[in-house]
Amino acid sequence: MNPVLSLRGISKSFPGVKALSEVQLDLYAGQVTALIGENGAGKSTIVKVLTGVYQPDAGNITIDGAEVHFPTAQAASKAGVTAIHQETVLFDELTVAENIWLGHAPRTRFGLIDRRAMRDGALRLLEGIGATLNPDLRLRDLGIASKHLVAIARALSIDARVVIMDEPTAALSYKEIHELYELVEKLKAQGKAILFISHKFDEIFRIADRYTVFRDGQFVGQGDMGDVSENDLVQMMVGRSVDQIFPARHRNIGAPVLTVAGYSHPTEFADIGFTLHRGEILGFYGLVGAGRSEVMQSLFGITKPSKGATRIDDQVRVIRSTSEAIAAGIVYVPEDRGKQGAVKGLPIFQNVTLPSLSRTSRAGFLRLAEEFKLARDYTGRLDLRAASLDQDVGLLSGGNQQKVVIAKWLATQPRVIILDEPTKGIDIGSKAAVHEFMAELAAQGLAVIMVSSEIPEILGMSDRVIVMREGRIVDEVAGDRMTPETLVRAAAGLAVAA
Amino acid sequence: MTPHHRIIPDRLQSPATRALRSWEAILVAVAIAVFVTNSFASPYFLNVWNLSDATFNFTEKALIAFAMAMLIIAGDIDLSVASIIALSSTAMGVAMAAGADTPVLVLIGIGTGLLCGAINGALVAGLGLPSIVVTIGTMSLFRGVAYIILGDKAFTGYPASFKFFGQGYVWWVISFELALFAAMAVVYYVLLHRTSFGRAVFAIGNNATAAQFSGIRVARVRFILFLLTGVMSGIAAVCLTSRLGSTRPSIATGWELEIVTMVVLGGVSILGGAGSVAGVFLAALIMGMVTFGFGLLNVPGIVMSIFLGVLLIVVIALPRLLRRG
Amino acid sequence: MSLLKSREALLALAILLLIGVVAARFPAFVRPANLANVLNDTSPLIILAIGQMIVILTKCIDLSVAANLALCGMVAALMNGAGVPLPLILMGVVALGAGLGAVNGVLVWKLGIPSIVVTLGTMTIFRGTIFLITDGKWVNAHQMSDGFKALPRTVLLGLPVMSWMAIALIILFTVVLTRTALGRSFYAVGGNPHAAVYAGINVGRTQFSAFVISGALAGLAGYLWVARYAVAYVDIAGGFELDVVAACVIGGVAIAGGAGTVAGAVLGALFLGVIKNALPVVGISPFWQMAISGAAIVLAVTFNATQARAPGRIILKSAEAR
Amino acid sequence: KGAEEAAAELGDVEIIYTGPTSTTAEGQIEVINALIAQGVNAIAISANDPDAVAPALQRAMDRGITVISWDSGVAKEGRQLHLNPSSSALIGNTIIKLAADHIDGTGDVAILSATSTSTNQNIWIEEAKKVLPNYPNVNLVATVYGDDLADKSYREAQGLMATYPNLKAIIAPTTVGILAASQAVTDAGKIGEINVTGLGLPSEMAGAVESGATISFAIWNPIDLGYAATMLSYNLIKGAEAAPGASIPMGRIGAATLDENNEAAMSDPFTYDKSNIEAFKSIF
Ligand SMILES: Nc1ncnc2c1ncn2[C@@H]1O[C@H](COP(=O)(O)OP(=O)(O)OP(=O)(O)O)[C@@H](O)[C@H]1O
Ligand SMILES: Nc1ncnc2c1ncn2[C@@H]1O[C@H](COP(=O)(O)OP(=O)(O)OP(=O)(O)O)[C@@H](O)[C@H]1O
Ligand SMILES: [Mg+2]
Ligand SMILES: [Mg+2]
Repeated sequence: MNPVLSLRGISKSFPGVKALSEVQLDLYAGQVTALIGENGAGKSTIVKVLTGVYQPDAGNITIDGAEVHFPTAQAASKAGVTAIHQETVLFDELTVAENIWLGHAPRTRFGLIDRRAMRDGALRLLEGIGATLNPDLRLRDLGIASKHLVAIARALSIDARVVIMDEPTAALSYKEIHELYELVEKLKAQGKAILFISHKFDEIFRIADRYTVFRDGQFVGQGDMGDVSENDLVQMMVGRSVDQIFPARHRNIGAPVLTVAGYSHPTEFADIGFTLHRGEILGFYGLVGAGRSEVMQSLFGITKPSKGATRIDDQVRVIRSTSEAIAAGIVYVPEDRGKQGAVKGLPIFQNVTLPSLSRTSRAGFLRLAEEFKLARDYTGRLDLRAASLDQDVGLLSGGNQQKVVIAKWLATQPRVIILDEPTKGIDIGSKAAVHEFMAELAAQGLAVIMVSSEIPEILGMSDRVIVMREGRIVDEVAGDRMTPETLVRAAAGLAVAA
Repeated sequence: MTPHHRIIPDRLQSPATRALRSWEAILVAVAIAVFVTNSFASPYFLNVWNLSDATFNFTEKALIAFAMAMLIIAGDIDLSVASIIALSSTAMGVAMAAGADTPVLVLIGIGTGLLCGAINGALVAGLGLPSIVVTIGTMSLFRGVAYIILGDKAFTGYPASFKFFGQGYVWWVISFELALFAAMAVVYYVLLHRTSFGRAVFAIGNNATAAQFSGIRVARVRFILFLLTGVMSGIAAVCLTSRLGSTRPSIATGWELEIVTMVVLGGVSILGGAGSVAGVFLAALIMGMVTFGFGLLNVPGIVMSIFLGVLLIVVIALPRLLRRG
Repeated sequence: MSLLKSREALLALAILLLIGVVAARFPAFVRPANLANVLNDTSPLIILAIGQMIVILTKCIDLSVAANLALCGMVAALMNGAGVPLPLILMGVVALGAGLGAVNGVLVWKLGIPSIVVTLGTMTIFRGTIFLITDGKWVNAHQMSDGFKALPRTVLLGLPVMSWMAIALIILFTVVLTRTALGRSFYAVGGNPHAAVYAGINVGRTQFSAFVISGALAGLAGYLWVARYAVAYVDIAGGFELDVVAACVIGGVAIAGGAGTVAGAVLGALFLGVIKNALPVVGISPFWQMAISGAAIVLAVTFNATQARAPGRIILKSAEAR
Repeated sequence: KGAEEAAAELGDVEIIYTGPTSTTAEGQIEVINALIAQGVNAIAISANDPDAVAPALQRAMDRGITVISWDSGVAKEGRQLHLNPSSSALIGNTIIKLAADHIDGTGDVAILSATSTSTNQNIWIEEAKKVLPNYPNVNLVATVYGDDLADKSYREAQGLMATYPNLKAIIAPTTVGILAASQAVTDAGKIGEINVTGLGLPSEMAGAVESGATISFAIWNPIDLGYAATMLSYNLIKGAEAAPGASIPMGRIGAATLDENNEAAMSDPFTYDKSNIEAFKSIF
């Protein structure tokens, strides 16, 4: 059988990064090909090359043996390639229907956009993926999961032979994920060639027929799913076998540091209460959208709670701003690194000292030598990889940016560190480093809160786990009860198993 | 834990190399070129008194440009500055008519600027409105109030001691305005590049959300920046009023755009996050010398403004053209 | 939601209220003839506001519109002086305006210079060019042919042609913006330029088109202006660009791009037009006009911002509903 | 043009004619500074703002430069003498008379001025108001400002017509204003109902006079004004003293006699109407 679409020798560089280096990829009709690789392996980049968003530096794309070029996204969709991108690339001010049809809207006889056809088409597509959404709603009024469904409908609105899905399940709930699986089966039955990108092995083994592995922008191998084991794939991804991922913890839990009681917000969360101790890692689990980030950001002074109190070392503290939180010793490593974490455009050392300026300056006047010293100390401890400390943070890879953000907080010498999805978007190597570092911090007596949606990570790292659902704490799990089943049932609102 | 850390060097380029490759280096070259051209083009150019007179062309605008640069670096803009001058000047006129003395006049001028800055700051930093729109509004509002107060009248007859700010000399050919300009250049250099406040300004301009997440009081910094442009406009109003010896609601019309031009020419990114006081200082000198040079050649003002328009676009476009080779 | 939709309706209400207040003191103000007059008088502002709105939709701003208008107006007057027939003049100024807009557009598109910097520069260049081609001289009424001056003021079905042109452009651009691919791409580019690339829309080229449209409209307005006031000189419509931006802001066009309607921009222009025309009638000193329009801008932007404020995430709702 | 004529006549005079970027006082000061720097012998200025330019001109005088103002004057301390194009009183009287004559001395009239800061306009309006009692049935209802902007003046004229339905005449002592007002009256279809008059240049007013929107208007000879200003400057440089009562020659026009404010008037305004406009419209 000949591939519908195949890529040969594709290279793509960005300033400072070689994202793809002579990679190849084949997609077959009626088959799902999984593309696997660590974060930053170049998966999304190949998607963008395939959809005309990026132009490759070298290499060629052939469809049915004929070479094609995609100078724009429109050219790619005309050639029958459509994609659900990793990021939701939609328009808040336009309606659902307009978002689905933008760029290829049905026309009336006069060449004007046919709004009725657009609306009907949108309804049909949404129905097809099991979504009940009003096509006239403006996108800004939708939640993140609904937006993702719109993105899927948009991809399907193009009558394509090749369908690409870049981590399509990341933002979806359990039920929606299953509907997506059904959809993939349907598309497969229609003979479409599907490229499926995911980090979740269970998912890959469930729906993929073939696999292709990338590592550091290079093609590593491909083959039939039936011929490989999970461990084989991991080995191909990282170039070595990974057996013991989580560090052994030396548990040494001390006195309570942070006590939260009756913490509430008008719309986001209600009645949050817990105690955090010295040397403890407290996990927060929940489905995406359960409101964990919101609680943490509120503890960090970003949003104001409507009710409730926090005590630090038995002292009631009202935290109204991030600077007050930092002064109280609470720091927060945000989930959205690019937007909330790193200040791209500023050099590494200035990022590190940003919250510590009062210590590195005298009477408001900066002392550069002190700044460099502080930055050197903490980035060194985290084993940062960078050319120099006055390099722009924006030029670093995601994992190294995360290290800068963590260094920034450690430099303030906090008592409580909140890590929100600390390993999201980080490759397995860096992930282990972050885990080890967390364990070390706890051992030094810091109190750590870790928000994570990854069950292995939560179970592997936490001393105790709090489960949230729809803005409320639904369970607290410790000791023997710390099993995947307990967490999943609690997070999904199912009856607690005995 | 980790066996050996790689040592990351502090810098790859020495500060001197960096300075040589900077935007300011280009501006210095342009400034020298303009100076030399002018010296050849007009026999009257190289005369200390003439040069001293010429500085009045830009000192008041440059005072505001320093504060505006910080504001633009932080990602905001204030188009109401010229109107603040008009309102401050009018307020001083009212006070003078009521018999106030020079120190009181100065206080009132600066105080009015502060108040206007506070209004802008409250609307932008407090309510979170876009600064460009807010200040287009207050631009009409502030000057409008000046018109309501003054109408077709003018205030004249400022006390003799008040003349010092716009017509007085500190030492030999160094006018008060020139000295103030130089002093403010130093003050703003230190404020922007040598204090944690300045650092916060850069952080906000590059990523306000991340700055807030790093414990910077973003709203407060932005508010203070509006106060600063307000105060500098107030100070400029004192100088200008003193120099003109009178107040009309129409004074300083159109200055806001000249000031923004000066700031952008100085290498401040209009999108925020980058820029330097040295650049603005040099841009002020260049614009002053160009204006004066053309003036000596009796080139009509409007031709001069074409030149500045072209200069603005070319200076911004050139590096972009070169970069793409 | 319904409130958001009725932003234009609220503005229309505010305008009616304003007219009502004026009419209470000066009934003559609401005579159809006078209202038609206000509309006619506001036509150039309306035409420019439509163009500016499109530019702002794409996350840009065009500060050179007034200078473009002045230059095109002057060229129209000079062409007329040279005996060029009127239809050719009309095509000429629209093309010239579009060309000047294209200069802005190219600088924004190809060099990626922020539009505020580009148009700040071209506004002085365009105006300076008028001086260069005329040496600062005026073109006066008697130097213009009667046909040239007559077109905008010829009355058709009770309204002068200038008003009809504005009305036609309102309709044309409402259709363009709501019912054509280009129109929707203006919204897409301003709303989320990053995502627009994924939808196959060339952001720079769309911004370029916006500048060309804004320029062409300024060119047409240039002819109308000069023909109507029967005079052309360097400084005509000086500072008018700010009125145009103000009209858009009052009309609820988001300065950050991606949101706004033709109706809003037109109503914003009418709001300013009514104030301008009402003040002399009501006998309020014209010195109040500036402060009033300034206050209107500040109020409008405050109002629009509080309306548009993101509702915040509602996580608890489903839990409560149970 | 007049200045060049004078220069040619005098032989040893070079004229620099220049203007600022915009019509603001600050712009004019920049020009003054440039002129001082070039060490000119005399500056003859028509001021945008009488007070604001005074300090700069004082500095010019300190550096030995002869400074006179003409047309739109400068505050007394900022110049040696001021040359009015014509006696202010006479202009004030003329514009009222022109308005009154064509409405049979009865009815509402309004004034459309230039900017609220133009000295000359304001003086003429003052003078016009002084002679109003001589026309008991002429009722001055409003003074508005068009800022010498065509559109604003036009709108102000429209406003006047809307506000005062019985308006019989609009007086605009400024070229932009009178043109805009004639246009507004023409567009409103009120030719014959409302007479526009004031000060304007024949070349610009020819159309309005022909259409009948303006029956007659006045102006002095601007060529003579430039000529006279140049002559006065020249004579001051050559040693003539500017003091109250002094008489300084102005070449072919005669001599200027200074009043107690060191002001002089050139000549009487001349009235133009259908009968003579053709002859003058090609001259100025
Ligand atoms: N626009 C860009 N500019 C600079 N570098 C980029 C750009 N896009 C991607 N990169 C870099 O290219 C590399 C490959 O990125 P890519 O997004 O393709 O990874 P990925 O495999 O999709 O990772 P993930 O699993 O996190 O989605 C990374 O090092 C990334 O930082
Ligand atoms: N309606 C929305 N519009 C825009 N962004 C949203 C929306 N809902 C969620 N997000 C963003 O998506 C991201 C992940 O979802 P969210 O934060 O809701 O999950 P959570 O319960 O807070 O915790 P976590 O993601 O850590 O499980 C967050 O960065 C959040 O800001
Ligand atoms: Mg990816
Ligand atoms: Mg979250």
